[in-house]
Amino acid sequence: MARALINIPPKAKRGEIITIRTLISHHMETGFRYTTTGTQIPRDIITTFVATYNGEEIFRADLFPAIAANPFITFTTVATESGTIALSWSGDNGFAATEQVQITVE
Amino acid sequence: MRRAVLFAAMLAVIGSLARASDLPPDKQRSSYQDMAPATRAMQDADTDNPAMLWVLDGEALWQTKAGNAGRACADCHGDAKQSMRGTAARHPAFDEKLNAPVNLEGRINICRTEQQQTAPLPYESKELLALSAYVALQSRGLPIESRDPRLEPAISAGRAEFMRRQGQLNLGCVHCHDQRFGEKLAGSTIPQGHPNGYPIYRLEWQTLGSLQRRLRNCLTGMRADNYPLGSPELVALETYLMRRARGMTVESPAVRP
Amino acid sequence: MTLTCKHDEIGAPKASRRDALRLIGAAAVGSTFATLRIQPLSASPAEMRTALERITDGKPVTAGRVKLEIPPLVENGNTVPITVTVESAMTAADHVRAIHVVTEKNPQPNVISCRLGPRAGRAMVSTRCRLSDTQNVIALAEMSDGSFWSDSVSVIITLGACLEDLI
Amino acid sequence: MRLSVIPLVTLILSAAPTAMAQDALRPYTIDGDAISTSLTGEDGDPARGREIVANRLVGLCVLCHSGPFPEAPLQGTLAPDLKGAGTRWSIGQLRLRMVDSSRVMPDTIMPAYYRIDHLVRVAPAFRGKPVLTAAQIEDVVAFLATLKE
Repeated sequence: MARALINIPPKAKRGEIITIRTLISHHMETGFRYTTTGTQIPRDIITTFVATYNGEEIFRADLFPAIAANPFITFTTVATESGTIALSWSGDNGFAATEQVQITVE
Repeated sequence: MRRAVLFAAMLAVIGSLARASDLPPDKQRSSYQDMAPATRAMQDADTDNPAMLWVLDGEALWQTKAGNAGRACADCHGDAKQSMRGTAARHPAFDEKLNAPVNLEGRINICRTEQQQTAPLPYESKELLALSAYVALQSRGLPIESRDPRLEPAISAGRAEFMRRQGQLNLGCVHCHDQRFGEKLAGSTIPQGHPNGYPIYRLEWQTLGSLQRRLRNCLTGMRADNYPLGSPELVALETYLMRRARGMTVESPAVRP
Repeated sequence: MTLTCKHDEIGAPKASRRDALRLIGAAAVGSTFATLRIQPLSASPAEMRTALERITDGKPVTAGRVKLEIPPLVENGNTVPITVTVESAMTAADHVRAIHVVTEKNPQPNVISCRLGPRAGRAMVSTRCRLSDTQNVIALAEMSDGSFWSDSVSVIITLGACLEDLI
Repeated sequence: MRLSVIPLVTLILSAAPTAMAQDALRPYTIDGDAISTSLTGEDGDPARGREIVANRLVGLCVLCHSGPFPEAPLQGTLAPDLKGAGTRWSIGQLRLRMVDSSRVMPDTIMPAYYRIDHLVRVAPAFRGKPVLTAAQIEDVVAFLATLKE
């Protein structure tokens, strides 16, 4: 179960630059660690984050093991029109999570 | 009845006077005040605080029916925003049946075994952290209380534990957290060690953790034999720490380095 | 402001609780990569250069236009807030195409690579990263004209003094 | 299953041997505020001593003390700066302060590095062992004696 915290203003003026803040629960196991008995712990991270605005990609990030657990990503976009901002995370072991937030642009 | 209350209040006053030499309330300092601005910012905004991911889980668990009784927390307690307001600020609280103080995690587990009729949640499990974070959030901004005179024996026991030297390094909690807070232990500023933000999202852990987990960190650092999670010794230490922190503002779920 | 939450099933096999606690213990020795002391593994500045060259394809990088914000003294290397901003008009003709962050001493130099464009309005990205040691961190911006700009910050990592026992 | 990270890391990180539980502490004699004779009968190695002092997981010194060894970052402020320790104290005085500083300062927070009695609730991994071995203490003492200014 992955939980996400997303902060997007529900309303914005056309042309306004809005900040999108995201936080998702994930342990981001680096793959560089070993248990005390010497067994390597396999990598298990989120590798990709994509944001779309009414279907068009507005931001994308490749994440590496150096991203802290419970990844936090903040970026900006211009509020162009009312609609849906979709955020999706994908990664190792088939991890996939998607969130959609509606925005009203006046 | 009124006399009993008065007597209890007197006991509490006497208790606090007797301990005036420990850490005077006017010297109390939350480690929030010593945190870097970036770490404070993480705690200040709920959408930046990773602990809120656990709160969301806790909020869902609060509504989830469990156990043979098929009851959710909400079935008895209703809206946690009202019913749980102040609960974390006065735990550990005295439990009459057990004749001992019970911390917030213990209280949740008593509800699970007695009311929901299901297994208690293990310490540091995602579920117990989630529920305790959700309940503790309802006390955010309230002052820590420690008034119940029945807690005095545990407070004394916890205080003794706090004061005594132990472990291979032969240190007591008191040496760092009462006598040397603000100094640097290696690169880290020594905090006063208050329980006002638990469960905390600790940057070092990269996860949420309980006060008992944190206490065990210190005991390990002292190279002392550790107390098991949930042990009466750790609950007594928690009870003393709450007395020592009385009046301080609950920050739960806080972010700490 | 909206606050949304959702459940999603992770396909990943769950590590056992004991494993998880071992990790916690290992991490608490000082930093995320503390167990690397046992199995030495870290990127060298040369590996960082290679990572940078892979990003720039050998094109020159100029210091400037990029601002990398990291607290100079970090309280714990396991969760380090970083923000990168780039001076740019962010128009169709002149904008930032990508922002990358790389480190000198982490076991793998790359931290994050972001692709953006004029729709971002501003060239700004924030995240939280892990830094295994006191080291230099470099932010790199790729402009729409193909030029590369950078900023570098030296970060001191405080190590926890008290260790965590395993349960 | 209660493995501790500390002994593991200590074992791996310390070049010098870790004291074994079966090793009885070597006897020593306190003269005034000093132990004049080497615990091992030999002189310590200041270079090895410097490594122990600078290693926060072995000597632990820099957790509390600062000193003129820049290779150890983030030094503590809980205890006196070690700069000039070799001028302030004789080798014998340094040795006693390492072995058991409570002999000269009963309220000190400095652990006794070579004492296994009168300790309470020591973790199993450290029970019956001093913080440093006799040889390590001699190395540290030899290094501290070089800190003349």
